[in-house]
Amino acid sequence: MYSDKYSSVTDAIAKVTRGSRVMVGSFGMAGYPGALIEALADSGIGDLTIISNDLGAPGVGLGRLLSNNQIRGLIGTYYNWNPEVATAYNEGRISVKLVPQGTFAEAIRAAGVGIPAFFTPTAAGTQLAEGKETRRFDDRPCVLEEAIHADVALIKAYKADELGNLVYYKTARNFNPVMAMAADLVIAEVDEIVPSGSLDPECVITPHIYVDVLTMKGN
Amino acid sequence: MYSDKYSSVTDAIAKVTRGSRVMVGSFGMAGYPGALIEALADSGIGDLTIISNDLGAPGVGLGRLLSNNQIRGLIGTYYNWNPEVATAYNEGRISVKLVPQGTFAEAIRAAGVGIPAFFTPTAAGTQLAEGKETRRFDDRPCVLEEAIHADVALIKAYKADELGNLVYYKTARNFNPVMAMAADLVIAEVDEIVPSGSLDPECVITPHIYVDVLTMKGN
Amino acid sequence: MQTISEQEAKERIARTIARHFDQEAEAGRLFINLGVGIPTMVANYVTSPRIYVQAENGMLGVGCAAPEDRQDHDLINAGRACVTETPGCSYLDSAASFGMIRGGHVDATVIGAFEVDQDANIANWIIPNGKQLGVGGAMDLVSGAREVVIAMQHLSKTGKSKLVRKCSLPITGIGEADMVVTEYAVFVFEHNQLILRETAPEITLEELRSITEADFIVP
Amino acid sequence: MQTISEQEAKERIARTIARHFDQEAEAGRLFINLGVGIPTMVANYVTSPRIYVQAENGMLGVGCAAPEDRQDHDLINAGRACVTETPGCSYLDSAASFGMIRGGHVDATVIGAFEVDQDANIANWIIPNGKQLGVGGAMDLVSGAREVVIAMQHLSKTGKSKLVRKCSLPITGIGEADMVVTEYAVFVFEHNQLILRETAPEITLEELRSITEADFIVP
Repeated sequence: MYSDKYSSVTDAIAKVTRGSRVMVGSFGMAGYPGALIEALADSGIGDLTIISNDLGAPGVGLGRLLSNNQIRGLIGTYYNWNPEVATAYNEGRISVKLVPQGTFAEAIRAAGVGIPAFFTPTAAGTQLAEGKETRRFDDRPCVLEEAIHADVALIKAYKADELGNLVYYKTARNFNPVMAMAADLVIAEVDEIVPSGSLDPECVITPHIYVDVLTMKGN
Repeated sequence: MYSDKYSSVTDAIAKVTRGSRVMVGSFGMAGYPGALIEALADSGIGDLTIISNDLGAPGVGLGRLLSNNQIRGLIGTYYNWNPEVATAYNEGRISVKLVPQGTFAEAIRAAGVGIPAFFTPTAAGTQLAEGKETRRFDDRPCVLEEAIHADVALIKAYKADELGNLVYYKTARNFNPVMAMAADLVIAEVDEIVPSGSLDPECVITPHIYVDVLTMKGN
Repeated sequence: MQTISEQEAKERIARTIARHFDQEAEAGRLFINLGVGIPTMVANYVTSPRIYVQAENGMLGVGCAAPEDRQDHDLINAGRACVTETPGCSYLDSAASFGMIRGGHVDATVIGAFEVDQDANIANWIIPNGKQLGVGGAMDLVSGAREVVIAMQHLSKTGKSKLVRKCSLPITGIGEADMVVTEYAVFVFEHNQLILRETAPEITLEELRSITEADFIVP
Repeated sequence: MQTISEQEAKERIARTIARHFDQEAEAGRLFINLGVGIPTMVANYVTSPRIYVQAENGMLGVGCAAPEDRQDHDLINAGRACVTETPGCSYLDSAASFGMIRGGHVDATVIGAFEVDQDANIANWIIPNGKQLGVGGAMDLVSGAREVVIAMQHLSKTGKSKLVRKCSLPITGIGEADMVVTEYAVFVFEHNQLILRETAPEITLEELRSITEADFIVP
């Protein structure tokens, strides 16, 4: 199926430049834009800030970017699945900003919907709130968190229509829809492209306004 | 189709008490829980604060509540379709808090997702930001807006399954899904109740966790 | 100075804006939001297939007005007019819809105005005469859309310039106007200056200055 | 004091919590979120059909673990285990899923902990030894869920009480614990006090005090 947004994986990744802030959808290996990540690792583009829930496993998927020394900084929630992250951080090779997972998701959505900052009760009084403004609402301490925006988002969806409307598959949805709203350039890896009008308008999760490039594995 | 959440319209409205803050879904007459509103007007329950985009038309729908003197206060965005609102306000019979429509939607969602307050560029420097904290983000003035919560939400959905999962119909969706998250008691008027498992899990808009009571017109 | 009928004036304004959008859409897809009145008429004149209409009440891909025999009162635009679907359209709740606007994803909004001043301030939400009580999505749209196009007749019903030195009515947004299209001229705001871009054939520059209170630059 | 095998201890903790939830679910539906480890085992022992499991990676209505021949790696829980669907389940993006949690809609979360202190502070996200770098959803869950149930063995691997006077590890949340279930006892926090609710048959109150650092009240 033809789409004017369609691009090869290689051409799509060529739009990522050295020093970019790159969001990547996934939770572990679910909803993971595998072909795009492989191409990004193959490209050797460096000095990246990767914004993702986790960093896969050592040398696998997003983990490859770390093994390749392509990463300058990480913003995310959970790196225990990839112990190389703690090692690189301890050795001063990368910066790491840990964010509670719900705050991370909400801050990415906030960037997408034009909310520069919000208060949340999550993390109040903990180490992760240090240096952040705290204010009471309904007598509950809340932390001011700022939106998280990226230059590029690499996301994984199940189907796209020709226009670029997206639907997802089960728990592969995770961070992908919010990341689709929060980056200047959004590249979606999909399994299939279907004709416009064949996705139910009630069930479109990411409207095509958010999607810049469509790509598919093996193309 | 049986649901343990099912209730008659009359029994459902009996849960609304004098002085309640009541959210009502709709944009004009689209996505409007008509049977619930008629029953609320018939009940004569008073001293209500109605949180809704607009107030329908004079003596029609939500407008009936005003004609009936059931309203103490309004929180909403657009009352030009019902000039009786301005009259009642000018005569000091009701209080009215105007909120920009996008801020209104976001503040209701915020209540639903546990965000007590957020900054938004909308309305900065205008009359509707008077008395509110303003702070610059990326050199843009933004207004601090607080979440809008209600005691009861009266919403309109298209179909429910037996559990109370909801889907909507076209632009009748509007404020209904966010209101479903933002009230202590959520009463949904639906056109049809279908078996559990017959709604596509990818397309459920309001998961049943948010819905307390299901009702249908004419029952 | 030749006079133009009100109908002719409105159509000319709508055509001018449509032509502007057609040109912009040559570079790629264009997402626009159209207010009530003249702005809605713009949809009748755009010819590019790459222009998509967003309605803030919760729809992307709004089609033409619904024929009388195929009206669905749950398929409306923000002016409560019955509309139609286009292939690839989708529905949104109000928070998602205004998130799309506030997040800067909508390329342009066309709105009417009571006054626009030479500092790009817009007054279009209220005339403080006690008869109106509504803001709707006006503030969200002017602060959220990337380009704000004002569609208004040059003079008020009482013959006063609507392009003023300083707004006397409550403003909708500070410095948000990007383009002003009247039946006599097209102006743009650039580097905090109001610049004349086009003049209608039946008016001289001198005549335009005489009916325009605001100072403007002729390049 | 009779010792209990680790496996027996874990099963007992899970059974005790499952019994607690079955009782709570007699009053109506109960929505629970289960952490990794002992908390996940709770699902094996609950019997009420009114208990629904939420997974913060984006699913409501999580079913049992997927049999080995029917695993879908895009259908996982937050511990990355392959799970199944239940009728009426639904999928959520991460912002919506954590909104459900932060908004107080999830009735209970069951989590493990390194330490819980007598002021209901929980430490369960990091041991500052440089080997871990992750918070995941822990902070969101303890601050968002209405009831926070701690499932942990009474003593650490080195034989120290995990119920302490004051947490020595970085805390996950301030005063968020509501119930602590170990293989030897059940405690609840009420009015800022730690209260003993149940004791296992093989332990005397004196023995319990001797292995518990925190002060607790015996009603």
